[in-house]
Amino acid sequence: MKSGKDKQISLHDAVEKYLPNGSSFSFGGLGARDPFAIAFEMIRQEKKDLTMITASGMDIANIVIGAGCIRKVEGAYVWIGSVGSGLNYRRAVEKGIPVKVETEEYSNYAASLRFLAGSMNIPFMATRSMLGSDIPKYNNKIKLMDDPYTGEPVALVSAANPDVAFIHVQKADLSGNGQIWGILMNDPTIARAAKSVVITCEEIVSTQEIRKMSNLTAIPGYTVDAVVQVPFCSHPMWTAGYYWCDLPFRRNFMLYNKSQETFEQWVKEWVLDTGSWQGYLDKLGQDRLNKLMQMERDNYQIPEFKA
Amino acid sequence: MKSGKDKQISLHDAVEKYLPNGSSFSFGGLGARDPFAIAFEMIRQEKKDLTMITASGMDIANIVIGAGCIRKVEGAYVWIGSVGSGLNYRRAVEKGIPVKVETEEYSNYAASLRFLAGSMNIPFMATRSMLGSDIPKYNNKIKLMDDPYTGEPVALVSAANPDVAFIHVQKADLSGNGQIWGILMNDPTIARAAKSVVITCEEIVSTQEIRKMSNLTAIPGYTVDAVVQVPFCSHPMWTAGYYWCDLPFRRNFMLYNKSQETFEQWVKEWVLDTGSWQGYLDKLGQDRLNKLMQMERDNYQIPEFKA
Amino acid sequence: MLAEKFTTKELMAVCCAHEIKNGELVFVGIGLPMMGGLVAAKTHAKDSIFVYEGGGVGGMSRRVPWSIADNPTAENALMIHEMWRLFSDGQAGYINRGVIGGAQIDKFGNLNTTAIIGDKSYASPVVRLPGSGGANDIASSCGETTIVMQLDKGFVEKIDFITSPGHLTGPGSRKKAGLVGRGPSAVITQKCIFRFDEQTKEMYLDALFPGVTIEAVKAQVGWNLQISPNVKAVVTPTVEELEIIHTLDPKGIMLGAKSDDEEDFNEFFQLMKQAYEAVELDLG
Amino acid sequence: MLAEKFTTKELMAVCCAHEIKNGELVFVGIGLPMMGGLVAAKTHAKDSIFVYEGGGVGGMSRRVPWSIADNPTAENALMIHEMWRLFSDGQAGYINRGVIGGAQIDKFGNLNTTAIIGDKSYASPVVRLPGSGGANDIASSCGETTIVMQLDKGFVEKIDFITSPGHLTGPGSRKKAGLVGRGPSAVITQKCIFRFDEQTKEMYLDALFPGVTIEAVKAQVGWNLQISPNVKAVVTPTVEELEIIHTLDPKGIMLGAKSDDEEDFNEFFQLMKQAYEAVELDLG
Repeated sequence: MKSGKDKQISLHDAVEKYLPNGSSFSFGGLGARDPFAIAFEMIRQEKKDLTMITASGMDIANIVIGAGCIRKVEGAYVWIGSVGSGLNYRRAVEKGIPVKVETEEYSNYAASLRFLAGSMNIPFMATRSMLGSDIPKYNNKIKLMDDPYTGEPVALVSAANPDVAFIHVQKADLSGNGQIWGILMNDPTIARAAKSVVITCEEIVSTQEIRKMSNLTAIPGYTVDAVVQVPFCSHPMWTAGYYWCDLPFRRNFMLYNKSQETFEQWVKEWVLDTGSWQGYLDKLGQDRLNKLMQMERDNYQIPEFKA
Repeated sequence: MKSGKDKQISLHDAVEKYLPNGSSFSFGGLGARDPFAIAFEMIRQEKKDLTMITASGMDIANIVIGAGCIRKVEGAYVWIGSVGSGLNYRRAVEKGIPVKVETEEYSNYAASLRFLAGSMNIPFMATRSMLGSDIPKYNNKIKLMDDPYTGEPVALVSAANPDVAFIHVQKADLSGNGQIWGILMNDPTIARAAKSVVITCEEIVSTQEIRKMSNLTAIPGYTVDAVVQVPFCSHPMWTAGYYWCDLPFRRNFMLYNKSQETFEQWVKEWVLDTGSWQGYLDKLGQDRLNKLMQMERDNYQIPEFKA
Repeated sequence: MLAEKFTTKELMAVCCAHEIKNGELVFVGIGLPMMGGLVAAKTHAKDSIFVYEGGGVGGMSRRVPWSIADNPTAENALMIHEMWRLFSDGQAGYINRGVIGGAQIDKFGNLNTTAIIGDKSYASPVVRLPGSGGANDIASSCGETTIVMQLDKGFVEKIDFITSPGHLTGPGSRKKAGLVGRGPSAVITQKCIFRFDEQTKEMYLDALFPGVTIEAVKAQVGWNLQISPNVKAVVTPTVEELEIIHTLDPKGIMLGAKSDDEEDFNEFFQLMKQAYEAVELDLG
Repeated sequence: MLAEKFTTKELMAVCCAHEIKNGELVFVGIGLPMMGGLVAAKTHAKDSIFVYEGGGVGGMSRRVPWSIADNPTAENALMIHEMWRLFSDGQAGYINRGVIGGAQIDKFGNLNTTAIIGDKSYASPVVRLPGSGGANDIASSCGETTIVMQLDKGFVEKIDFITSPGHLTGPGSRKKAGLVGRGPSAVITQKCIFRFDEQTKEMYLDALFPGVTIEAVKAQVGWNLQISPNVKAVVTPTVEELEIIHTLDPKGIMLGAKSDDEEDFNEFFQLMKQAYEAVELDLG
C-alpha cells in the first residue's frame, strides 16, 4: 500500500511532481467535483504532451485542451454539456489549434470499464457496448471476439492505468481516505487504476471522523500519494454539500472560447494573472463564493450524525 | 426494472415462489447478515436438488446441506470458520450423507467475479487468481487463455446468474431499496446477477428515509422481486447495529452436527418443532435476544442523522 | 383538456413524455428529454424512475440539473452508483428506455455524434462532435430508445460514423451484432414523429405536428421516406402538462433559452433562489 | 525485556507478528494470525493496516471477531469493500502480505486446503476440506505470504491438491504461471520457522523454538529437508508482547481454547460484556 500518516503537499508540488510532460492523467468528477484548481495549475506550469484518459470531459477538459496541454484524449466525450459546444476540442481536432489532439474513441461505459480493468489489474474487460457501431472500426485497441463460453460476440477493451489521477472529494484524512457525497463517477475505480493519486478536498478531517461512516469511504488511503486541501476546488462546477454551480461564470466563458485569441485572453485574466488558486478565489470575491455556498446548502447539506 | 411500490410477501411464500426444487440460489452475507430464517423455511418446505452458488458458506451452508436440500455447491469454501469443522459438508461430499454433494471449485475471488460478470451481463471475467493451482484442473468451466493484449496468461470464469438470491439487510423500503451497514460481501453485485431477488430486512423504512443517505443504498429496488421483514433473521450470526453473534448457540450446534443422527435431532428441535421463525425466536426467548441486541449496541449503533 | 397555445419545444417535450411508460427505469438526458421525463413522472408514469449517466437514480430536487452529473441529479436519490455500475445495470437489462439525440441519422435510426467527416478524415474532420458519451451504451443495451433531434440536413442516406446503433442494416442485424436492447422505437423532431416498421426496421412518418405537411417532412429527409398509410396528428399538450412545464421552468431555460450577453451573478443568484424556494418536494 | 514464560501458541503468534513489517496492508485470518497482527499493530507496525476477506479495512473494535466477516471486522473501519473489490485490490498489488494456513504443504510451499484424496477420488475424497476460500487469491497476489500451520503429517513430498500456489515447481514458475505476488516467505509452526531459499525457492529450516532439535523437525518432514547452515533460535516474546496478548484475550479463546460442553448463554453474556467494557479504543 501507499503508507503514510500525513501526505499533504502543496497544489504546486502535486502537479509538478506527479504530472511530468508526456504523461497520462485522469480527472475525477464530471460536472461536479472537477478539480479546476489542478487544471489551472497545469496551465500555469505550461504542461504539455499529456494524454487525458476519461469517460466524459466538460469545461475542464476544454480548458486544458485550449491551453495546449493535451496531445491525446482516450475517452468518450468532450463538450460543455447543455451549456455550449466544445469549441476548444473542435479547434484542436479539426485544425490543430493550438495543438493537434488525437482521439482514441470509446463509449462512456467502455471508458469506464477500462478503469475497472485497470483497477483490478486484469488486461481487459468484455462488453456488449459498441458492437455494430463504427467505434471499433476507428480504434484498433477495441478487439471483437466470440465468447468462449457461449459463442456470442463481445467487445474487449484494454485496461487503463493513468500515470496520475487527480480526484476532488468533500472530506479526506491526512492519509488520503476520501469520502464522497453525491455523484461518484468512476472515482473509486480510477483511484485504484492510477499509478499515482492526488486527492484534493474541501476539508481535512480526522481519521476518527472517517471511521464513523466506514461505508462511505470512496477513495482508499492506501491508493493515495498526496493530499491537498483546496476549498472551492471545483468552481465553477458543483460540489455536493459545499457549493452550487456558477452558471454565469460558465456561460461567460462560452463567450470567450469562441476563438483561440479570446480564449487566451480569458486564460490570462482568470488563470495566469491571478497567480494562484487563492488569487482566483479572491478575484471571484467572497460574497460570490458565499452565495454559491448558500444556494447549495439551502438545498443539500451533508448529513451530520448524532453523537 | 422490477417495478412495484409494495413488494412485501410472507417468508413462506418467498421461499415457495422463488425457490422451486432443482433451482440455483445464493445467500447474501457471510457470518453477518446470513438469512437463517430463509434457510429454516427451506428445510420446512423440504427443498431439494438445489445448487448453492456462493463464495464462502459457514453455518447456514452446512445446515441446508445437512438437511439434504443441496445437490451441488459452486463456490470456494464450506466450513464453520474458527468455530468448527464443516461436518455436514464433509459427510455429504465424502459419503453422500444425507445426499451426495458435488462441488464446482473456485477461489473466493473467482466466485465473486462470477457474480460480477453475471451482474454486468457479460459472459466471463478474467483473473490472475488460480493460475498454477489445481483448481482449474478439477473445474473445466475455468478456461485458461493468453490475454490478446499482452500475451500474459489469465484465467476466465463464467458469469453466475442464480435463479434467486436471498439477501438480508438492515433497512429496506417497500420497493426493496436496501441499505446495509458493516460488511457487504458481494451482495450489491449478487442482487444484480440473480434472476429473482428476495430481500429480508430488520426494519421496513419509508422511501424518504432511504433518500436521506443515497450513497448508502446497496441493493437497488429495481432488482428486487419481494421484501420480507424478518427481525433477528440472521440469528445465530451477526447483524451490524442490531445483534451480536450467539456464539454459545453456534458452539452447541457443533456438538449436534457430529453425526447425521444428532444433527437431525437438532433440526427437529430448532427448525421443525418450532414451526416458524417466530416460533424459533420464542424458543430462544426475548431475554436472550435482548442481550444479543444490547451487546451489539453497546459497541456499534447505526449512525442517526441530525434532522 | 388540451391546451390551445404551446411552443414547438413544449410540444416536443410532451411527445417525449408520452413515449415513457409507467413503471419504466429511464435514462434521461438534459434539457428537453428531462422535461419530458418530469412531465411523465407527474402524469401517467408516476412509478417510473429516472437515472442520469453520472450515477444518480431517482433524484428529487428543487433545482434543475444542467448536466448529467450535477448535484441535483443525485439529491434525494434512491441510490447513487459509479458510472460503470450504472451502465452495467443497463447492459443487464434493468433500464427500460433511453432518450438520446444525434447530429446525423439514417433510415435505420443509426446515429452519428462523433464527427461530420465530409471530404476530410476522421482524424481531421470537417466538424468534430462530442463523441458517444453514454449514447452508444444506451442505444446498445436499453430496452428501447427514443430519439429526439432536429429534422434538418442530418437525415441522410449514409451517416459519416455510426456512434450509436439503431437497427444497423435492418431486421436481425442487432441480434447478429450481439446487442442486448431492442433499438430505437421513435424519433421525435420539431415537425413530426417517426417510428420504425416492425418488419423492415425502417423509419416511417407516423404523426405530424400541427400545420406540418407530409411534403415538408419529405423535403428534409435524404432518402425515400416511407409514410404510414394513416399519418396521425400528434397528441398535443394538455393544460395540465403545460402547467407542469411552466412551473418547473418559468424562464424556459431547460427548453433551451440562451443568452449571449455577459450575465450578472447577483441576478442569477436571485433568480435561482426564487425558483427553488417556490418548489415543494414530495419525497414519498 | 524477554518474557520468561509463554505458551507455544503465544510464541507462534509473536513469531507471526514479527513477520509483519511497518506500513504494510495485511490480509489477516482469524485466531492466531489475527493475534499476531494485533501484537504487531501495537508494537513495531503501528502504520500497518489489517484487512479481512469480508471487506472490512482497518477495523477497530473492543470485540474479537470469530470469522472473517463478523461485525467487529468492519467496526470503526477506514472503509468497507465488497469482497470482489477487496480481492481486486489484492490482485492490483495493494496488499503487501497475507497470512494463511493449510492441511498439506510441500517443499515449495504449495498448500492444500481442498481435499485429502488419498486412495479415493477428488469427488469422494478421504477427507473433504473447506476449499480455498480466499487463500488461493491471497497466495496468488499478495506481495508475500506468511504460512502458519502445524508441523505434522501434512508436510509431504507431494500434496493431493494445490489449492494455494507457493513457489509451484521452483524458480521462475510463479512468473511463468502469471502470478502477481512473490509467494510464501516463511512457514511458522509449533516447533520452528521455515523460510525459502532465494535461489532454489525450496523451504529450509531457519529457526527453532526453545527445546526443539533439528532432528525432531526433520522427523516430521516428508522430504529431504534443507537446513540453514546457521539455524537460529527464534526470538521469543517480550513482556510487552505477552501483556498485549493477555489483555486482548484473557481467556485464550483467540488462540484456540475450546469447550466441549453445552455453554450457558448468560455466562457468555457476562464474559463478553466484561471483556469489551474493559477495553478502551483509540480511534486516532
